[in-house]
Amino acid sequence: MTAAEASVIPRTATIIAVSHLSADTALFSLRLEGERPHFSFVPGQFIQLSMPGGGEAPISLAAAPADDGTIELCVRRVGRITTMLHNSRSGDRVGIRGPFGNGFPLEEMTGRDILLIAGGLGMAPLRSLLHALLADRDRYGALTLMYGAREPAAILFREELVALARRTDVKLLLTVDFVREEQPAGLACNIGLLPALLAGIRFDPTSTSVAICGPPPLYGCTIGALVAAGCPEERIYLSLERRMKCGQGLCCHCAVGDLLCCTDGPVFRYGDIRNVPGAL
Amino acid sequence: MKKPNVAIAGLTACFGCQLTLLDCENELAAMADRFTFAYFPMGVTTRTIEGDFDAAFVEGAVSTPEDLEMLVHLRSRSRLLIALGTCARWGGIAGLKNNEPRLPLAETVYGGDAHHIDTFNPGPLHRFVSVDAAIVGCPPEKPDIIATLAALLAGTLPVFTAYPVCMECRERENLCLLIERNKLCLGPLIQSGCGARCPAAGMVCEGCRGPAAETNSVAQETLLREKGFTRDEIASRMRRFSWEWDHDQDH
Amino acid sequence: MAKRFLFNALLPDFFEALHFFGELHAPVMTSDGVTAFRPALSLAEVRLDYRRTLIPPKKYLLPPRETTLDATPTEGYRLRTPADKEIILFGVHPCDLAGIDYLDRVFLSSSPDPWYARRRERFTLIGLSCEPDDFCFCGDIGDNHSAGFDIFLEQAEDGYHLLCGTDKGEAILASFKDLLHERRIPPPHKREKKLPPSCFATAREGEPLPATPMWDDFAQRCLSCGACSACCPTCYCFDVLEGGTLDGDRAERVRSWDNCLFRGHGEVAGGVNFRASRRERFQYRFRHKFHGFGPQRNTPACVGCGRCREACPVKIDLLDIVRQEGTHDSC
Amino acid sequence: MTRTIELKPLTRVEGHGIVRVYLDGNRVENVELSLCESPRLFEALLVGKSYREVPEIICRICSICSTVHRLTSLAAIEQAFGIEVSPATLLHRELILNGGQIASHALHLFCLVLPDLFGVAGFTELAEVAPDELKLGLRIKGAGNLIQETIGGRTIHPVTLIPGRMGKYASPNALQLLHDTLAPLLPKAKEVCAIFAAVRPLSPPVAPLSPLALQGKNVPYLFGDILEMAGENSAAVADYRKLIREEYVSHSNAKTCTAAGKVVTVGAQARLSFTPGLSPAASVELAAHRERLASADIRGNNLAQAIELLHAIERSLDVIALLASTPSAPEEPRDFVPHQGTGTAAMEAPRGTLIHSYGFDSRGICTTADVITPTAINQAAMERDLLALGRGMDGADEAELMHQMEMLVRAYDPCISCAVHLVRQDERRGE
Ligand SMILES: Cc1cc2nc3c(=O)[nH]c(=O)nc-3n(C[C@H](O)[C@H](O)[C@H](O)COP(=O)(O)OP(=O)(O)OC[C@H]3O[C@@H](n4cnc5c(N)ncnc54)[C@H](O)[C@@H]3O)c2cc1C
Ligand code: SF4
Ligand code: SF4
Ligand code: SF4
Repeated sequence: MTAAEASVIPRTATIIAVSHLSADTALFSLRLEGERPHFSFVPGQFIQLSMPGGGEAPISLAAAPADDGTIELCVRRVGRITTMLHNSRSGDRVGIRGPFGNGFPLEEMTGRDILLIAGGLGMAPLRSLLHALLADRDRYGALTLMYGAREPAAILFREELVALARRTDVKLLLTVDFVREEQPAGLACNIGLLPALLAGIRFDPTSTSVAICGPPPLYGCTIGALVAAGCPEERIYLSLERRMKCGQGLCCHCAVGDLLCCTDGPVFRYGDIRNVPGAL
Repeated sequence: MKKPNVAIAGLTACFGCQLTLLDCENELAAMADRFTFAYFPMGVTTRTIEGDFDAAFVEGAVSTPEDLEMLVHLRSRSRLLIALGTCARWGGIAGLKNNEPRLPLAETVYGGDAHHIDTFNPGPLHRFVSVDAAIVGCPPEKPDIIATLAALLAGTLPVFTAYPVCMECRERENLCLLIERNKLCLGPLIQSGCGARCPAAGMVCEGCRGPAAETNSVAQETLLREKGFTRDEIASRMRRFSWEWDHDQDH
Repeated sequence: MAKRFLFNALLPDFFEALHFFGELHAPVMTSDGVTAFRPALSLAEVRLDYRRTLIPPKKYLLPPRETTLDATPTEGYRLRTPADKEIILFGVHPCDLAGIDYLDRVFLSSSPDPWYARRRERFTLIGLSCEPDDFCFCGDIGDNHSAGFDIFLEQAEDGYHLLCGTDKGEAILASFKDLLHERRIPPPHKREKKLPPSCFATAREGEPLPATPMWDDFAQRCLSCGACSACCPTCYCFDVLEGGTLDGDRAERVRSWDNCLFRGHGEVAGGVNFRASRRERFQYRFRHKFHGFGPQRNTPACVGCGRCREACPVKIDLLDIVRQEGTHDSC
Repeated sequence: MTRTIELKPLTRVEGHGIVRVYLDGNRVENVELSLCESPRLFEALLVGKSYREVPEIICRICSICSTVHRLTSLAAIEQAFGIEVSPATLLHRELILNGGQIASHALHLFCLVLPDLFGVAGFTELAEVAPDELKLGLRIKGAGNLIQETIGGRTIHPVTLIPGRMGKYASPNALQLLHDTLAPLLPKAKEVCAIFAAVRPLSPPVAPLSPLALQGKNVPYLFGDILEMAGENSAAVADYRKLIREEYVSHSNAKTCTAAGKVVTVGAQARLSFTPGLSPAASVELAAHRERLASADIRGNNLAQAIELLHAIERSLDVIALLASTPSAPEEPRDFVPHQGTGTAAMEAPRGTLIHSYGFDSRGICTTADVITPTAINQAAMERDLLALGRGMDGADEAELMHQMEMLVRAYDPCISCAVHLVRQDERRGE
């Protein structure tokens, strides 16, 4: 099989574990079949997940690359393919193509303070970045994770967040839009939107790199505050969602200006897309 | 693999949608093998609706109390309810005079006996119950029925292209009857999936698959008016199979 | 001097002999009265003086609908290899050659698309010079005249000058020695330019889109019928659909033509649409056609064949925007 | 004490029907056949529509008979406007009519009736107990559908059948394909006759038919302009109202019909009881079974259908050959101006005589529409036979009684969805 063919034919992967994170979101661990199960990628990259008989959906890699080739996907049930995945069990087989996209520029982040801003499912690609940063913790300065969810029950990766909150070398700030029930034990949580949270923290804008991922409205309201605070536009990284079919820059559904989200992105420097109408 | 239990039933209809299923001559054996047709009066002698269904395919519009009773009955027993055909999805041919009251229409046909007949203006299924998926067409295309059954086996529902008939018509390199012959072709407004069957046979699209996901009916009407068709003619054609036109201008 | 001239009287023999090299297709008139590339047995069927076909030759390389992958529970996904068929396409005009050249750049780049590549390898292009009509404007789009053919027939009064673009073309011509004669090849004549020269300037510099009320006018009139992109030699955007089979075990993945003017083109799960209005979709199309995306950025894709203007039921012409820009600039 | 048992719904028939049997003790007192299809008011839908729209709308009255409905409506429209169509158009129409006949008869015999012969519930089980027979039936049915698809542009609700001409004429390649599909089926169709000739009803006989069918001079089988009743009371199609009377009965949404005051039967068996000009092979079969068909009650109908199936295949092959030998230069659309008038036409649908009658105003807008369908004509006979069967099976096991009743109804090959219609009131008053 040529390299070009390999990039269009999904490889078979087996679901080895499923853990439910919230009412509609679950973490799926997959292992690739075959002789070279190792799967290397950069945090922020995504794969095309195939459900046989259903089709493909782009899904972010939600953990750092693992030596045994295990892949983690954090998927919300929203439509056909994601429902088929949610209906699958350990041992079922799916297809994987990729990795695709550029991912976060870890080199550029080295030595700098890092601010991660995740809204809702935006936690998926940022978790992968977070894992990579923690694995090489010494190479980066202050590390802050700001994470907003709709309500306490929708907070993903609770146990990991509890562990994170105990660490002294990471600052964790959580917020929820509203509260309906008891707050989950062990997690201090604000109530309100992420921009409000942002206004309350102190950071050195010139030495900080920011990575943001979340629903479309999140970008507008956080970026304004960051730029106003003095963050350089080329140090703000955004992971964008677009409709995608091929993942390889052919199907032409995902252009952002004259950039293609699947190959030139999905991670963009704010400075590169600031003037593109409809980018954010 | 467990055989899915399906029901196939007709309401106010011509039975063409069910017949299309029986016209899948090459696939019928596979269907019989893969599915349990637990209720399918047209094809199998089963008189009672028993147990639950994985999917119920319902053909036809709702126009009598009995139709409604049957529909609610099937809905409450089926995990998925699938509208089979244009009557079920859009109201279809029987509703083409839904702008007129029912009783005088019935009187045209049944005269003084019309009051015996319990009937109301035919409406699509989704007016009465929730519908999970639809196969359109008057009659539907065999591949759409087969794709839906296949999707059920794969544990999902099918996706059909959402664009209008013109796209398929161009792909087939038909002569455009609207542009080249100034005929009243509804292709630009109508849900594709038939392979532009009628233009390929030299006939205009009469709209049997109902509105496409996105239509610009205002622009189409303007165009047809420019070509000399009257408002009435256009309305009569557009309402032959559906009343649910979205006249919003999206821009 | 090479023997590269074919007298009119020998054209039928030339055509006949091309059958040896593969399945011969050419522009013919269908029973509906549409000009289309179809298999042609003899030159008598071929419309040598045709203006343009309804659908460009891209249909041979990127069919409207093709099964790309098959899946089974045991073997996973498998490539469905296109049929092993050599196709000779006779009578391709320069604009269509340029269209194929553009598609080659998209699909045969660093990571070639296997289905396109396989078909392209088995595709021989025999170009034919043409006379422009009111709809076409290839003279404005650049010098595409020498791109992408294996053999090109430049019409002269009493026959055709044969140009050769590839080794494949040379090999074919080598077997036609007896039919050809010597004649000095005149320089190719230039197409007249119909648009103001500055029209494509913005395209090349990646500037923002022109502000004009035409966007709204187009958005209001467009029927979203898809004709413009189905007929465009350089529109290639596609949708991917997958379905199971009745035996319940296999699945097939299909890719089919899509159109950026369709509402669903920019829609993602949950109802978010990145190009919710028709106006935004027009601008997307304009960007793709005249500015280019990704690796094709700053390369206008339009080859000036004039199809989209002819195929549009409401006579929308994106070029109007370019034209207007031209007059603006020149003021 | 009286009680009622019901067959609800009638299964393996087209449309919604119910048989209600009123019993006094074990004695069958009365039987009602209720064609309870939801009324779609087709005649009312047509009023106010242009003559161009009429065939496109009316064919949706019924799927199995959509082709013949469309053809009959064309004939009525053409009669109203005095349009003559070309021989090529007539041949195309005859071919597609035969295609419809093949598909309908094959569907009925193999998917709806055959399960009874094997004692199973439907085609799903046939696939297990009689796969070869089912396969054969489906192959024949597919061939009939291929004719409809090729000539009509679609199997159900064909699109190319329009007033004055064909929307599209069959290409030589298409005709060749049809020939190649049908030719091998000729010997198979003889086997079909044998299958259904071997079937003898197990229940007591009911009344012999009093047949009604369309006849005409120099017209192909299934066409005609005279409504013929054995020996007596024939009427020109245009005078159908003088012969056929409809009456509303409260238990059914279709009106029952009588012809010249008699309960009549239409359909395959009725057609064969006259002297039909069948194709050679079908004539041989008919000769072999003539006596039996003449003396049988309606349960001879399935054999008659099998013979007609053979005829339809053979005749289709002839028509295909005729079409192939006449180069079909595309015909110019014939110019005609719609004008005020009425037109009435009849054709033989698979299940019997079908009549369409329309009135148009000077712009060609439909002002009156009337459709009489074979199943509506047969309704009275069906009810009569059901009662006779019930009486004849006095004391029989209830389940068996109902089973035999359903088979009896099925023998008529009823098509309930198109049966439900009625006549325009004002026209009735005018009589
Ligand atoms: C780079 C990237 C990374 C993503 N990462 C994640 C993730 O980690 N976890 C997660 O839950 N979701 C992620 N998404 C979103 C995810 O792709 C969609 O939720 C998913 O495609 C929905 O598919 P569906 O069939 O379930 O939904 P449906 O609504 O049924 O989809 C219908 C159709 O829309 C198409 N479609 C819908 N949304 C998208 C989309 N965003 N992109 C392309 N096609 C789409 C599907 O292909 C399908 O054909 C990501 C999207 C992108 C672009
Ligand atoms: S959609 Fe058409 S084919 Fe189906 S029942 Fe209705 S009228 Fe008949
Ligand atoms: S003939 Fe009708 S369907 Fe075909 S392209 Fe023209 S308008 Fe569209
Ligand atoms: S072309 Fe139009 S009328 Fe014909 S089948 Fe398709 S949607 Fe129906």
